[in-house]
Formats: sequence, C-alpha cells, structure tokens
Amino acid sequence: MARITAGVACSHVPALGAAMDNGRTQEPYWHNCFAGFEWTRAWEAAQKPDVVILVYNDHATAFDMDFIPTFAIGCGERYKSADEGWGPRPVPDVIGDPDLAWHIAQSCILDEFDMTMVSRMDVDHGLTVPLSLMFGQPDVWPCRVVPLAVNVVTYPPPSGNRCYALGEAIARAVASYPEDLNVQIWGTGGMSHQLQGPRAGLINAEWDNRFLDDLVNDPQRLRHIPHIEYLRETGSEGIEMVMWLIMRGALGKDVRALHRHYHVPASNTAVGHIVLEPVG
Amino acid sequence: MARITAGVACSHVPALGAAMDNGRTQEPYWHNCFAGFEWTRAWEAAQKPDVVILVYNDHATAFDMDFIPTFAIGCGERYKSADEGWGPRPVPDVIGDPDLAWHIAQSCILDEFDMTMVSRMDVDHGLTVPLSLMFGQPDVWPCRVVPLAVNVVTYPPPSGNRCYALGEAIARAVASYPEDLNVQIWGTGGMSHQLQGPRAGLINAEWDNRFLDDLVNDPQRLRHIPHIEYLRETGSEGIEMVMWLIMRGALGKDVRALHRHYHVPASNTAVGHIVLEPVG
Amino acid sequence: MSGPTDIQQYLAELDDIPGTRVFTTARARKGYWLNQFCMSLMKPENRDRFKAGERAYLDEWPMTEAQKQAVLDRDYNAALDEGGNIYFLAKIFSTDEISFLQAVGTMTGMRAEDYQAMMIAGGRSPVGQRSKKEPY
Amino acid sequence: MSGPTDIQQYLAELDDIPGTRVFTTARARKGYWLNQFCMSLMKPENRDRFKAGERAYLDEWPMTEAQKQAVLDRDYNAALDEGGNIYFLAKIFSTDEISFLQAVGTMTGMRAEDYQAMMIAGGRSPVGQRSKKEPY
Ligand SMILES: [Fe+3]
Ligand SMILES: [Fe+3]
Repeated sequence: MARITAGVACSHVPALGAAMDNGRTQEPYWHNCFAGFEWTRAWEAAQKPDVVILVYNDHATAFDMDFIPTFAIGCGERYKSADEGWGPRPVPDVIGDPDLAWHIAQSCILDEFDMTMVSRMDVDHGLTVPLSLMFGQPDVWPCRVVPLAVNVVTYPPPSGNRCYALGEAIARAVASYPEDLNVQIWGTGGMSHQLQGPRAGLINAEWDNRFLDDLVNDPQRLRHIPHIEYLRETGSEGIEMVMWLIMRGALGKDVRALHRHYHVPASNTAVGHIVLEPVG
Repeated sequence: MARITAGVACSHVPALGAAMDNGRTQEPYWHNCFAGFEWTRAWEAAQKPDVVILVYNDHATAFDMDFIPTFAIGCGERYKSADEGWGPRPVPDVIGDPDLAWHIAQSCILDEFDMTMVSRMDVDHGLTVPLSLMFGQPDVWPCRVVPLAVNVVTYPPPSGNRCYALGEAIARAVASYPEDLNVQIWGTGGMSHQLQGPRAGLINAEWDNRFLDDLVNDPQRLRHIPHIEYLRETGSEGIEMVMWLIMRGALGKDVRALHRHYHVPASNTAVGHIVLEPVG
Repeated sequence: MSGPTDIQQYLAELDDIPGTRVFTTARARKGYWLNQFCMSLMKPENRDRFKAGERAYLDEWPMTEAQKQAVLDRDYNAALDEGGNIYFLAKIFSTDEISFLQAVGTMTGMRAEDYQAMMIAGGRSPVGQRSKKEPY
Repeated sequence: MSGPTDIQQYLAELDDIPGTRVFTTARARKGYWLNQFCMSLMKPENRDRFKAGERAYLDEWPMTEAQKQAVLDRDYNAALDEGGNIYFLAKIFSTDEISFLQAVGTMTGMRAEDYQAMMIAGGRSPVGQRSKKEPY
C-alpha cells in the first residue's frame, strides 16, 4: 500500500533556481539561504521517495486567462521545463506517474473535489525550483512527480479550508493505492512576498514564523485564515501559502518537524522551509 | 437583483438539431417528438429570459483527453458552433454574459466549488440543440448564455449530490448579483440512451418517468442515486442526467411542473423534457 | 456521494454491465492516440486528407495497428476495446456522413432496419441487461 | 471558507490594501490582451521580433494605447492599472534580461540600490501598510 511518509514545504522563488543554475549558491548573498536546504538534501537522499505529489502554482505558463483550473492534477507521462521568457531552466524532464495521478484524481472526484485532469503541460519555476532545492542538480530527477497546480493568480483562489480538505482527500486516495510506494507531498510558494506596486518588498517574519509554528502546533487555526489576512500581513503573493495547507492536510492530525529554515531575502521573498513527518 | 425564474431540462440529441436544420420536423418520425416542445417555445417567447445558465457536457469537442475539467464555466464574450465532423450547425453565435459568469465563478469558488474558468471554446450540440428546441430558428438567440460544461465522458463524473449542491451554490450566486436579471437555468442531456456496444439502444421509460416525477416530488432521492444505477438502468450515456440535478438544485426546495414531455425515440435516445418553476 | 467511495470498488461495478465499455481512465489512456486522431477530423482539411488516403493518414499517428485496423474496418466495438470513446469516434462516422443511429446500430450485431425498428418500438429493454453477475 | 462568503464584500476587502492591485477578474478582463501579448514572449522567436521592433510587435495585438505605452515605458505600475498581472508581465522583464528584484523594485519609487538594501535588511515592514481605511 502506498504511504505518505513526509511533507515538505518551501518557497519556489525563480532566483533560487537561477542561483543554482549559474553556480552562485556560495556567494555571500546566497550562502545562508542555501545552507538551510543542505540538511534536507541529505535526508532526501536517504529517504528515496518513489513519488512526490508536488503542489505548486502555475505562474501564467501552462495556463493563461483562457483556462483557469482551480485544482489541476497532472496525469501525463512527462513534463518539460517551461520557457518563462529567459529560456527553459536547464533541468531534467519531470517524469510523471500517470497511474498514481489518475488514481488520486478519480478518488478525489468521488470525494466531491472538482478536479481538472491535465496530461500535457510544461512546468515552470513553481515546480522545478523545489526539485532543485531538495535534490540538487542530478542528470535525472530521483523520483516521479505528480504535479498539482493550484490557482493562486486569479481571485479568488481556493480557501485555506478547501485546500486543507483536499490534502485530506489526497491522503485517503494514496492510502487506497495498492502499490507499495513511498510518497511525499510537498507544498510550495510563499512565504511573505509582494511582487507588485508601491508596497512591493513587504516581509512579515513574525507572521511567517507563527505560520511555521502552527503547521505543527495548530493546523486547524491555519485552515481558517481568510485570504485577506495573507494579503494584508504577508504581501499579495503570500497567498501562495494556502498551498502548504494541502500538504499539511495530507499528513493527518499530528506531525513532528524534522527540520526548519527561514531566511530573508531571496530576491523579493522570505524563504521558508519545513520538513514534517506524520506521527502515529 | 437577479432571479432564477425557471428551470428547464431536455435531451440534447444531435439528430434533433439536424432535423431542425434540415427542415424535417414535420416528418412522421419527428412530428410527435417536436410537438412536445411547442408549448415551451411559446412560453419562452413570453418569458423573455435575459440569461440562460446552460448546463451541458462537451462531447470531445472543446476538451480532449489533455484537459478534462469537472466543472467548466464559460466566461467568454461569445462562442461559435463547433464543427463536430459534419461542419458547424448553422445557428447563430452564442453570446455570453462574462459579468454574470465571472460573478458565479467567483461566488462558487468562495463556496468551495473548484471551478475551472474557460473563456475561449466552441460549443457543440450539447449546448446548441437545447437552444434550438426552446427558441426555434431565430437569426440571433434571444438571450445571453452562461455555458456550464460538466464532465460526464471520462469516469468518474461528479456525483449527483455534488451536482445538486453546485446548483444550490449557483442559486446563492445569482441571488447576490446586483443587476435585475431574469435568469433561467437549463439542465440538458439524457434521458435513457446507450450509444455503444452490443447493449446500445437501451431505453427505460419507467425509470425515466420516475426521475421526471421526482424532480418535483422527491429531488432529495435523486441527488443520492449512484452513478452505477444510471448506467445499469438507463444506458451508459444516461449518466448525463446528473446535469439535470444542477438545474434542480438551483431552484430551491419546492417546484411546480409547468410542462412535461417524454418521447421515444430520437435516434438512439429517449427524449425527456420538463419545465419547472420555483414555488415560494 | 452515494455508492462506493473507494475507487477500485466503484470501477469494478462499472465492469459488471453487459455489452458496455465504460470510458474509465484506463480505457482513456489506452485510447489516447486513437481519440486524438478522431479529434483531428474536426477540421475539414483533415477530413479531406483522411478520405483521400485513410491508411496514409492513420500512419501519421502513433496508434497501434489494432487501433488503425478498427478504424479502417469501421469496427466500433473493436475501437471501444482499443480505448476509443464514442464521442471521439463520432468524428469518424460524421466524416463518413453516417448518423449516430446508423453507426451505433452496427455495434449491436443487428441489421440496420432491425435496430431502427427496435428503437421505434421503444428501444431495448433493460430486463436481464443490468448485470453480468446476476442478470435482472 | 473563513472570511466573507459574499463575493462583493470579499472583493471590497481586497481593494483596501495600500499600494496593491489584487488580480481580480475585473482586472483580468481589462488586461486580457496585454496579458496575452506577454504570454507570446514565451517563444524565443517572438522575443526576437519584439526586440527588433517593439511598437510594430505591439501593434499586432488588440491592446489599448495605454497598455502599449505602459509596455514601451516599462511602467509596471501603469501596466497593473491596465489589467496586467505580474506573472504575465514577468515575460517582458525576462525578455529584457532583468530580474524580478530589479523589475519589482521599479514599482516602489525607490532607487534600485535602496530597494535591494531594504530587502537585505529584512524587507518592508507591514506596520501601517495593512489597510487604507484604518492603517495599522
Ligand atoms: Fe510562486
Ligand atoms: Fe450528450
């Protein structure tokens, strides 16, 4: 039987990918930021997940204003790194797991989630930067990936509560999958950032750290944070943190934090990262 | 304030459109089938709805296996009649209502429905045949249309309960729309039909008529009919009737039937049609 | 949701209906290129090219030989077995200028007149056709 | 859902944040062609054509004059006002080979060095920046 063995959350700032792609991670600007991922890279090498369910958002790459799915699950065989305007990131193709993806999609629809199934799409920094952070720069990614793209660009995104509940439904789906698989779920995006307007550059380290605390201590508080609070407190793009709640919802009632990292800034953004393990 | 003033359900068999387009509705094969829509055509002419929310399914026209939204709401300005292999039906372009459509989409997302918003698509017989049945052959359609495409092609479709609940959410959305609009909601597809395999041609008039009865008398029974019952009892394409439940859910607790019609066959299909009015 | 919430149980039930291939994702994946080929016939220029040389047009697609043969033979039951879906396959019989009634009838093993007569007489009864395991 | 379930009230709250244009569907609709133009820059051949003649390339799109001017001026605040979204607009500054940090800083009215220094020092404080109506 497939098991969700861990949850990982991290920011997915494009500059993090660029720093890795250009060999600049040891520069003073970047050193401390990347140091916080070293623990996880060693841990992932030991964990060897078979599949990562990777919750991210498309940044006007695969989806434009003509097609806006709230929850799109990638059911394809493979996904290419997208050209977001500076050429595709030089990373391996992402290998999907259509068997597991379709299983999750079907199960979540029976569970009354209104999924969109997508089989052909390119994936942008939202998906590839977390892979680079956790796995470094291998020739092939060490596991398969089920992309789960969440609309957080056009308002309204799904509520935190809906995201959390989807995570719970994904956990039920994985638990009913007959193959013996080590599955992780990652939530990406955030933390504080605002990429637009005169208020750009907003960072709220206190709020972010309380969010990190309560992923462990009080996730039920987090699922009820209204959108407006993310925007007021953490900047307009802080809304991406609702995606972390899908990850958290999939881990069950209690979790233990194995590793935690918070660094300001990466470009315009507060980088947050946490590794969680379900307990009991 | 916008008001849902009526619900209409009907089959959307391609042959019904072809019979109208080719001027064959008075032939003996078709006469009785079309006679049952005459009452409604006169009633619609008097009702003059401003907008119809038209629940239908795409039949491998706008969506292929690469993109399968469970609930896709059309937010575009206009939609062309699709070429399904025999050239587009010679009907007017369908004029959208992006203001109302986006309002419904946004409201339903707040209500925790995971909508997909689609702005560019062609519409197939599932949408245009009902317009022809209710409005005849005008040079321009007499109202705007908000298309709501439901996946009933790739399994699983949404449950009857989820469809009914979406109808309830649409009703709340319409009720909160500030403009004074006369809105109808139509559910299309069905009734009994199976278009494939040695069992093709299955018709279950008794089951269909109990379904028509209970749209008025016991809609709470209908929302809990499992998919397998539609398939066993009414043929593999009878599953389309779940779309009628979105219409029914939007009408509130009690309804009155103004008109009802049932005819076998149109091509491979049992044609069902009912006009409902919310009560109280 | 009424009925099973476990997807394996849900899918097993769908397999219990006689003479019926429900378009599950397993079938959808098997039929991917067959169905994509069908979608291409929504463009009149592709219909013309297909009519001008069916085999050559089919050979442009990464379909299995069994899929291509099912199309060439207009054997719609075989096409369903190869993962085709009737709404995709409809693009083939529309290209042939054949109606749903005519095309669907070919899958029943009945003569066209007999199938049409059955429909006019009220269609096929569900009695005994509801379940493979225990017909009722 | 926590917070308002009425969409008008929900949207009104989003308008209460200083120095921020939330990408509501009203903005999305206004900016449709501006954003579609941006998407076209995901193809290298289109980036080359745009660079070779910005005005001529823009004139191929049914954008408003204000939208075109905002692009030509790289005035991203103006582009937001015209319905642009930052993830679409990113295709412009990526074409310019400018980073998110550089491009975003231009919207704040700060000098690039000052904006970068503010970020390194921990970013902009939310204090007083949370609400237009009653700053806190
Ligand atoms: Fe992001
Ligand atoms: Fe249909």
